[in-house]
Amino acid sequence: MRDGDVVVIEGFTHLICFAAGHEIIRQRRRDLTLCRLTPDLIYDQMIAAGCAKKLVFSWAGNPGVGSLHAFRRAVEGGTLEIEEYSHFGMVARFAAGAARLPFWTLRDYAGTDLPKANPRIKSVKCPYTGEELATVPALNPDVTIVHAQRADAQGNTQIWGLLGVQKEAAFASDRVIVVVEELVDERVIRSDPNRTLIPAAIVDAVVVEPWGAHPSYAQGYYDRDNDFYVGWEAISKDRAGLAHYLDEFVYGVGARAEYMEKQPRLIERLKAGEQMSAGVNYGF
Amino acid sequence: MRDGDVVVIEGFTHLICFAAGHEIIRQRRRDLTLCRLTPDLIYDQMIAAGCAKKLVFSWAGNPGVGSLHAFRRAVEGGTLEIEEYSHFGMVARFAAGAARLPFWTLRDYAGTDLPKANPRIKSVKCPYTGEELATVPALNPDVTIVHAQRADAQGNTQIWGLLGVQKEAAFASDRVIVVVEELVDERVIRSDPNRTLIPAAIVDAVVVEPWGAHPSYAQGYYDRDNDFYVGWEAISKDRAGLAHYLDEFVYGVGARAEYMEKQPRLIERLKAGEQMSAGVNYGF
Amino acid sequence: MTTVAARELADGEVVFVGIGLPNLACNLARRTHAPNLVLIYESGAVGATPSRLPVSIGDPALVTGSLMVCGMADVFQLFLQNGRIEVGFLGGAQVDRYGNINTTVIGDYAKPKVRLPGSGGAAEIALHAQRILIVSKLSPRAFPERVDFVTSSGQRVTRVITDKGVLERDAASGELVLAGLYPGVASTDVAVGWKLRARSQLARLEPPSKLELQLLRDVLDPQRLYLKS
Amino acid sequence: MTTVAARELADGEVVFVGIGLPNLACNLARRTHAPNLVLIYESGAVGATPSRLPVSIGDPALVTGSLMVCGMADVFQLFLQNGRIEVGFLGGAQVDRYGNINTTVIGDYAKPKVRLPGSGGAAEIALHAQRILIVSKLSPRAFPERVDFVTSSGQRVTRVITDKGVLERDAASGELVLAGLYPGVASTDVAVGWKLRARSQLARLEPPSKLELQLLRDVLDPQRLYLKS
Repeated sequence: MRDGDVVVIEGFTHLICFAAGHEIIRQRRRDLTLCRLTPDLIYDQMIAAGCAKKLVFSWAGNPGVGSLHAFRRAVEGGTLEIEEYSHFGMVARFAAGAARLPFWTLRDYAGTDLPKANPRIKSVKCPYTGEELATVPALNPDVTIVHAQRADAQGNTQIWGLLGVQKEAAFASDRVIVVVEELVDERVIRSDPNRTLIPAAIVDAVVVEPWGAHPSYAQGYYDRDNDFYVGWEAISKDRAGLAHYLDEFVYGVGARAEYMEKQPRLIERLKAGEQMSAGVNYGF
Repeated sequence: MRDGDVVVIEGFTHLICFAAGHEIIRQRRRDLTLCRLTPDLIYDQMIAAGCAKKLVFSWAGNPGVGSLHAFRRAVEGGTLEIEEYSHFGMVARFAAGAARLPFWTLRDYAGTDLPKANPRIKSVKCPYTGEELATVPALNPDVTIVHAQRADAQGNTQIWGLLGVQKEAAFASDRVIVVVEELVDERVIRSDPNRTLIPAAIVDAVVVEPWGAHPSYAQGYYDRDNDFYVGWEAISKDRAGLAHYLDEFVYGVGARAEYMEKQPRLIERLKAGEQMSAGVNYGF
Repeated sequence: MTTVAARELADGEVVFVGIGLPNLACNLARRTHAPNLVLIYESGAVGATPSRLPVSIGDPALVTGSLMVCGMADVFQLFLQNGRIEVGFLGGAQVDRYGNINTTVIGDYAKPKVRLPGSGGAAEIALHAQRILIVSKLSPRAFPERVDFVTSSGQRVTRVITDKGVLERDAASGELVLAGLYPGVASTDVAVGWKLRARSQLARLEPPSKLELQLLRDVLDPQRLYLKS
Repeated sequence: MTTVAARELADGEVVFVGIGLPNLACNLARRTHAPNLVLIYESGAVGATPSRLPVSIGDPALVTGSLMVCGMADVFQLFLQNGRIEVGFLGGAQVDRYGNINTTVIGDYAKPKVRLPGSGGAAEIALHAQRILIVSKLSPRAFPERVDFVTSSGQRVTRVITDKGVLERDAASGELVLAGLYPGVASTDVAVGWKLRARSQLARLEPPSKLELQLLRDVLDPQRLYLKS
């Protein structure tokens, strides 16, 4: 990760890699272009910490709670550049990036002000029907960080539950870092190859960081920390509160293990129950 | 299914619904436009039986063996209309159909004669870079038949092993028929929702037909009948041999159960061994 | 509002569900007159039967025991753009005379007075769901003549369910008109930012039944996450 | 041919594998000098370690125990068009002076003398794999000056492995030239449909080693499905 990089930490509600975001804050990276459908608390923290020059996004709120206050202060104060799409537009940008096409076609934006706000939303004429369709440009990040439930040492990565755009973001990216709850033997991966979302061939590094997605969640490992999301409203509402949070829980800890030690009741409160899938037979 | 319909029976080597093809032959459907990446023996049989007016495809051979002789006789004799793409072109046609876009964009065909042979392969100019990219038109079949390992009574369908373009073909189609090896309780589907490829919301009918994909295969249920594929070379080489095969194994049987009864050793020869997947936890 | 929204849904329909009241309304409908409603969440969960009230659209309880979970490219391309969604729920900070919704900014886009979250999936839901239901509290400020920014188009809006009554989109003029009132509310109580016309016959919206109230309070939202009254 | 093809592969490379000799060659390379070769099949199987020699590109043995199985849209968009494939193997009924391949028709397209299977994935493999290896038996008929139909372009062809010797694509002229011979084969034995030029220094292709032969005959193809001699 370098200053000025285009960085993606994806995950739709599920598997948002807060551990990586905190490490980027601690390394005091600057001038990053941060891209995500939903900036969520992680980018709110990175914006507050001064890592971001620009934000590319489609929905910037605290789901079910309210605002991302660092984001709002930066935009309303004119200190953060933004490039804004709808969810489908962002998904399409990642799809184009993953397929290494320069653009993606979608039926969208008729009658809205989004193309006026973002001139990168253009259109193309169908060579068969003549109709005009919306386009968005490919998004090819320098680095994408994907949090996942499990991977083998080579980086063959399996995810279940909500998949977001993790696969597309990884294939669109120049460098890919996978952060997992659990490192497993290659045999576990090979026992269920349809579950593999990201192959080792595109992965540059594998990091094992249990609970690395807290306060978001990892299906089968731990629940979403809804209390923390609700609490963020008060923490982030003023600069001082947010700075205090970063001091204590980001700058103040060396690594994820310390972050967990500071919150000893998290595990008991959020650890997942068991609801195992029915197996399938891969024999022939 | 009606005479003149655009019909897709998909499945790449895996899960090719011969049971449905045979039923269409028995119902003496005519003037069908048959679409598949690999026509395989199933469309060779349907062409021989006179069901097809036109074939839309990308690779028409008997894999590892040789020719599809009924197909060759029809094309070399000028009695079958063809529309030909590459595999990627066919995949892209289904992708466009599934997304209900009129076309799909791909980087392909530069320096080849395929666009000359098929004027429906066109191009579009990227609104960002100005470069010319290839396009193919959407494929939206009237009927798609998907063979699958299991579904519930509503049609929520799970497939593992090779996935081909089954999902795209189903979503692209006006009507969808799912044929399964096994009808399972909704609870089995709900125990592993990431395994569901086709939702009940797009399925018009569910048919239970064990061994319905023979001589192709169903991962976890039975192996591919490679001997049959090798034997097809001799059966199909002349019209009489092929007609004899259809008389005995298609017209001569009322339904799939009779087809299986005629070949009592199939099950013992091809029944799958057991290699179960590791389960995953969906708890929270 | 929740019960009126629930009654808008017909059994067997495929609904794109938002979080909050729309989710409550859908689950109420499933337990009363529409047991075969198919709920699809933007996050990729299809046919969810959550064992607790989901706090976010990506709640793990929407995944466990659902019928299908797919990536978001499939949600937007194969379900939404494909035309498989019959009903979409939207809300917004501003709704205008023609049903256009603003969830982007109050004030100028380049220099916003208040920066709102933005579109999310709202732009495309509004274009691709076969009909759009808006759920929003009614006030002149929230219902201006024109929104500051059109995040999603009003073309497919059929009804707007508010805390005072229900508005409909008039097919001829394209504008929202008053169509029904809750018991005890008069037409004159319904003030918006333009001269609101009313249907000649106003529907009387039935209050929640005993069963509906019991389901909402005891089963669906016992912790009163969304039901404030 | 198989051993020569195997030796073309470097350890760790990502290879798009066809059925038949290319598959044998890849599995031989994996068991000798390139244990970390990543094999990707058009059918969607990634990192397969088949327990039997696959008869078709979609053999169930390619799935069981593989590292990943994905749909074909992902194979073509995310792997191939994305540029993740380093080596692609192709074969064909005709290969011409510039490495163009024909697997579509002999004769005129509209009135074919012989109708061949068509492109399959060959058109796009030839454009997107970083380098293309052709494996084909050599004869003047199979190597005409110009193919009847260009199914896949010769632009990225680097080497053509035949039963007589190896041809390379000359960077300057773009045409195939003779680069190496098997022991006991003379340049004059190599006849194609055009005046074939030869490198000034011809490589002497080493015959299969004892280990290679043993692996091929006893482990990889004991039933002689592909090894005829």
